[in-house]
Amino acid sequence: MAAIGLEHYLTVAALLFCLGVYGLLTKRNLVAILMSIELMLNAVNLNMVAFSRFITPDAFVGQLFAVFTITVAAAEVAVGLALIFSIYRDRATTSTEELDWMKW
Amino acid sequence: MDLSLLTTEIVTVALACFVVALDLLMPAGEPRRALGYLTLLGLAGIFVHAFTQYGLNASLYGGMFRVDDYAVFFKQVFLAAYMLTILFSVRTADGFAPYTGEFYGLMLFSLAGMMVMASANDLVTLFVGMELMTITFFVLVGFNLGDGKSSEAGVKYLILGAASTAVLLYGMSLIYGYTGTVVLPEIAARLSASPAALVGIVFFLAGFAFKIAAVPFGMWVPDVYEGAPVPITALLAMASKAASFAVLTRVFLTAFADAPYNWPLIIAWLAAASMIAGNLAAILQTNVKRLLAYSSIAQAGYLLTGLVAAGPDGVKGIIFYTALYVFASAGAFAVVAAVRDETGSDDIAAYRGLARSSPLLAAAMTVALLSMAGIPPLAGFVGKLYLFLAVLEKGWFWLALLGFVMSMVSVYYYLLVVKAMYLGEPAGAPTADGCAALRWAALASLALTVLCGVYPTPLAALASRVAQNFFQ
Amino acid sequence: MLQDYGAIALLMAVALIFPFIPLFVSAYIQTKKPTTEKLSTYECGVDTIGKTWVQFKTSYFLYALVFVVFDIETVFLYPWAVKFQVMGTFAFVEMLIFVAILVLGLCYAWRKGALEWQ
Amino acid sequence: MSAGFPILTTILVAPVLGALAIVLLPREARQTVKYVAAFAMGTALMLALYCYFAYDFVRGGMQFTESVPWVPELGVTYAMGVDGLSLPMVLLTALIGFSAVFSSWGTEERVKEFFVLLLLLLIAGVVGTFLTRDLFIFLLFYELVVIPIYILVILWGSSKRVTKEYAGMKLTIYLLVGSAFLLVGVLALYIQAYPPGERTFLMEGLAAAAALGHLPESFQVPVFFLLLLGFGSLISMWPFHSWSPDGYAGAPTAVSMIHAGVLKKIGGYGLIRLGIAVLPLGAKYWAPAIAALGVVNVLYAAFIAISQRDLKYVVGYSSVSHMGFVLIGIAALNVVGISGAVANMFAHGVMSALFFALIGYLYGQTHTRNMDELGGLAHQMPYAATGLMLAGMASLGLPGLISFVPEFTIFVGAFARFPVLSVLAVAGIVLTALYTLRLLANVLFGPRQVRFDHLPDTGGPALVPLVVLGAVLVVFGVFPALLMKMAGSGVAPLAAILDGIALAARMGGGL
Repeated sequence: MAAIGLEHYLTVAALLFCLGVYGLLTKRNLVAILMSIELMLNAVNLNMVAFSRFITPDAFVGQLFAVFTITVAAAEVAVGLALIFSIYRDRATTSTEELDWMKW
Repeated sequence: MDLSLLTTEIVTVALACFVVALDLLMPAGEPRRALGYLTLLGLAGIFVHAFTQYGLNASLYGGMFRVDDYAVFFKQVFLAAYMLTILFSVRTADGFAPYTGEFYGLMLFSLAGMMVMASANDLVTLFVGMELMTITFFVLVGFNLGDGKSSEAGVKYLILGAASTAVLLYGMSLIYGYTGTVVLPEIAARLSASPAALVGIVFFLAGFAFKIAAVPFGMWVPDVYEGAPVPITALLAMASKAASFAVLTRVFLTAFADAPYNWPLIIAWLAAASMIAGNLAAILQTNVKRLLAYSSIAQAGYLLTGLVAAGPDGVKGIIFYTALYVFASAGAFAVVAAVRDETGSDDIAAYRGLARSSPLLAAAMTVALLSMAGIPPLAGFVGKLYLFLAVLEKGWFWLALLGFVMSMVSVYYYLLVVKAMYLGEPAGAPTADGCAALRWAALASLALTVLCGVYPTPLAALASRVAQNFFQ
Repeated sequence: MLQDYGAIALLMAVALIFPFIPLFVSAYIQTKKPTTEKLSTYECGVDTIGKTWVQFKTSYFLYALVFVVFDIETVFLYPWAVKFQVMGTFAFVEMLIFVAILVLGLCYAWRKGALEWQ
Repeated sequence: MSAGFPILTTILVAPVLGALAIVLLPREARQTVKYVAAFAMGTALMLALYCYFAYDFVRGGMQFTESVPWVPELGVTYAMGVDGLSLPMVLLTALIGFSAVFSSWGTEERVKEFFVLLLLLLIAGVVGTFLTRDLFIFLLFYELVVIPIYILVILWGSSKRVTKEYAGMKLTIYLLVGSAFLLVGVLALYIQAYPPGERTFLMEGLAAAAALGHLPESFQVPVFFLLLLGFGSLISMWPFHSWSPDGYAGAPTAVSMIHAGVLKKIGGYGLIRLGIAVLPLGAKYWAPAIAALGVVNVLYAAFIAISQRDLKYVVGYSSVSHMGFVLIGIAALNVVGISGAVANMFAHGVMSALFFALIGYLYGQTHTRNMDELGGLAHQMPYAATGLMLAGMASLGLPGLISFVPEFTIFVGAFARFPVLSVLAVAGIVLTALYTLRLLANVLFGPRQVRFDHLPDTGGPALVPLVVLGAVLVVFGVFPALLMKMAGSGVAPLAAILDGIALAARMGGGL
């Protein structure tokens, strides 16, 4: 049983990412879908930080990248929730099934 | 560190803040068109100033941000796209009161994002610029609060866009992890055959295939284009696509150029699929916005062929064609905006008899569409000539043949619109004529499209100079 | 090396056990005299009316947005705070500009009435 | 550079100027529009005639040349010039364009737009393809004419068996898709001919490359096939012919005249100019196929024409059938056959234009094109009848009229190479005679029908095409040398190339 190394972090990240993708494809609730996307982004963050720690220990590029990703994710969620609100105002639902005002 | 290299970006952001602030200070009731013209003026100034940046070839922040001819050219393309768009969107923007100011402000922020993309020389900068563009577009697509379709389109764009961003980021993280750097030239130096690198490149390509709306990642395009306000649809079609191509080309020709994978083949497949699917699907459309959406998928396919050629000629083709595509789409969407504003519909039926009510708009639409189809003597023909010459040069015979045949097939659905405009009698609904600014936009697009088709030499010369960027 | 995994195992164990402790404790010390009143859903002594799922006002959402902005700002402030003596005045000015832009945003939200409780 | 007056450019510009003048006219000036159009085309015709008489047949080769670099980095040159190959075509275009203006004198609606499109884009574009020496500009003009044709058809066309929208779209898409293959072939040729830097679109330059041996047979064969697809669909070679009858049926008279008369000929012209002169080996490889398809054209189209009742369809299929002769002449790959083909293109152009002009007139008067509903019109309109007789007799190759000598020449040339096919083709003439005579009999002769008595005979403007084209039919028929001399001098330069491939060719063609 090897010491916890890069590959462990990468594995966790990959699993997290797949989890996100799974949620993205299966969930029918917009909020849940946003959460799945957050999972994917966090998987990326994990990757970044892990790489930064193990590949470039003296440069902080990876962590920097992670910070930007976090920010962007926050912005995306903010905008996303706002849009979901306006959808909700229109048709009192947050289910993707109802997003059919145009040919999907 | 020479901040003056950042002038275009800084001024754009400042202008955005200024417009928003001004909008706050203006009394609520007053019309906001002045803001639009102010924005236009500012952009014109930046456009002129950009000429002074040719030939600098400097970089900032330790090579993270390059100001080379390539970047400058694309910035000017974006600026042209935004100026034309604002020209024909002043009236649409009036409809967004009391959020007119925000409308222009957000447009400017997205423009700033594109400028950063064009100059980005490392993955982080690239990512930040791209997200600035994308997130503002999420808002802008859903900007039409009165229309449920708009917010629906916004949500769809957001979800798919965010997901594609995640995929792209995952690819970036792998590339970074494998090469230990995010700066493109260094990546090129350290990249070698490995599963990690391969997955990274593939994810990267997938993420950007979404942004440029290439099949099979471009399936969001029809809905989003249909739902979004016309000016935003136009910007998505012209500027956003152009920016993504700027990045894609730069990354693949600097970072992945020598990657030990036959990526031109993958891109060739993407291009072929986009050309076929886009054109065939467009034939079935009855809504002009959706029709233009599918045609823009096809256009992405044509542009990708330039990347397949992966050489100075190919880049030149991409650059030249991007500019022409901006000119053409500006005209087409200007007409769409006029018809939308005055008949409230985007169906082909709403275009009946346009030739009678407004010959100029009808002519502009016809020329724009035929230029997209690549009919001489319009600009599109020359553009396709450059693109397909480049791939033929590299021996991609089938791709060029497919490209030409498909563009001739596309004439079919473009002519359906032309037929409606010239053959049909005005059907009851008020016929569009557009406001003065809009007509100017249409006229400008018409003139540019014809001019670049009849005498392409100046633009082509500039393009070939810019295309040398990656190949000294 | 085993400690690495041990740490993770410990963490998980605590995470699992923790929620149960209060349950057990309460279950152990409570006195059981159930009546229908007690078993009914508790709402200030009155029976529940309508859905128990009520919506929050969107005003909360606006506050949340404004909060998120400044929350994220700190993410950038910390690394800067650690390093800014080294980077000198230029970095200081840069950060001031950054904050100024955020303040502009706050003013905007204020002027637009996002902060009034309507 | 051009020595002296740029006469060819003037031929090209005359219609354009006319159209611009028309654009400036007020919408009400319906008559003035027509006079301006007539004047512009008259000028073009005069200049074309001047070229014809001033052309030095002894010297041969490209004359009246002009050239201005246009897109230097691509090697595109605005290069003009005519030789014995293109001169007949230019003359033909001018003749037909001039007559077309008069036969569309009766246009009622959107007069202004009609003549602008007709003159500015259609005629100028067509004449441009024949005037230029630069392949790029050739393609440019060629695709330039397609869209105006579409608009002309859907706006002013007529819907009979198929709607005009369908006809227009079919025609457009056929020609454009054909041109796509053409484009790829041309670009491949352009890339292959010279290394980067010294590339050119000039036809003589490409021919020189072929002579230098830059174009191996392995390259010529597939590329010639692409060109064949493009030009073949243009010259309505079977099986790419089906746009042609529908298109003519849907199109307004003037467009049918120009299309059947001239536009089709771009296909044959291109096959000779580009196919044989630049890709002789490819031509040799495909010649038997072309000849076979040509015979199919002749017989198949003729049989269909026999079964048609609609005048325009009869003439439409007959033009498909006549193009078969041209294809056979080209496929013969010897000077005689090819010069026959060139001459026949000219002859058929004049003849079919006259046919369509008169059919258009009859349709305008009687409002029917069905030959069963017509009859005995010779009583009411002797002039029109004369014109139809001329056109009909010419189309079945009566000696003394324009197309006898060309067709005869073609057979002489073709027999040397494809004896069997030639005999079959000759059989086609019998069928031609069959449907042509039946058409004339049904329409012109038979008992006088009272319901047509009030109809006026061709007169005034409508008489112009009849006189002009009819005169050409007779004059060139009586003095065939006038025509054959041109064609001969045009084909003469090909002799060397043809001899080069003749030997193998003779062995190749035993069908």
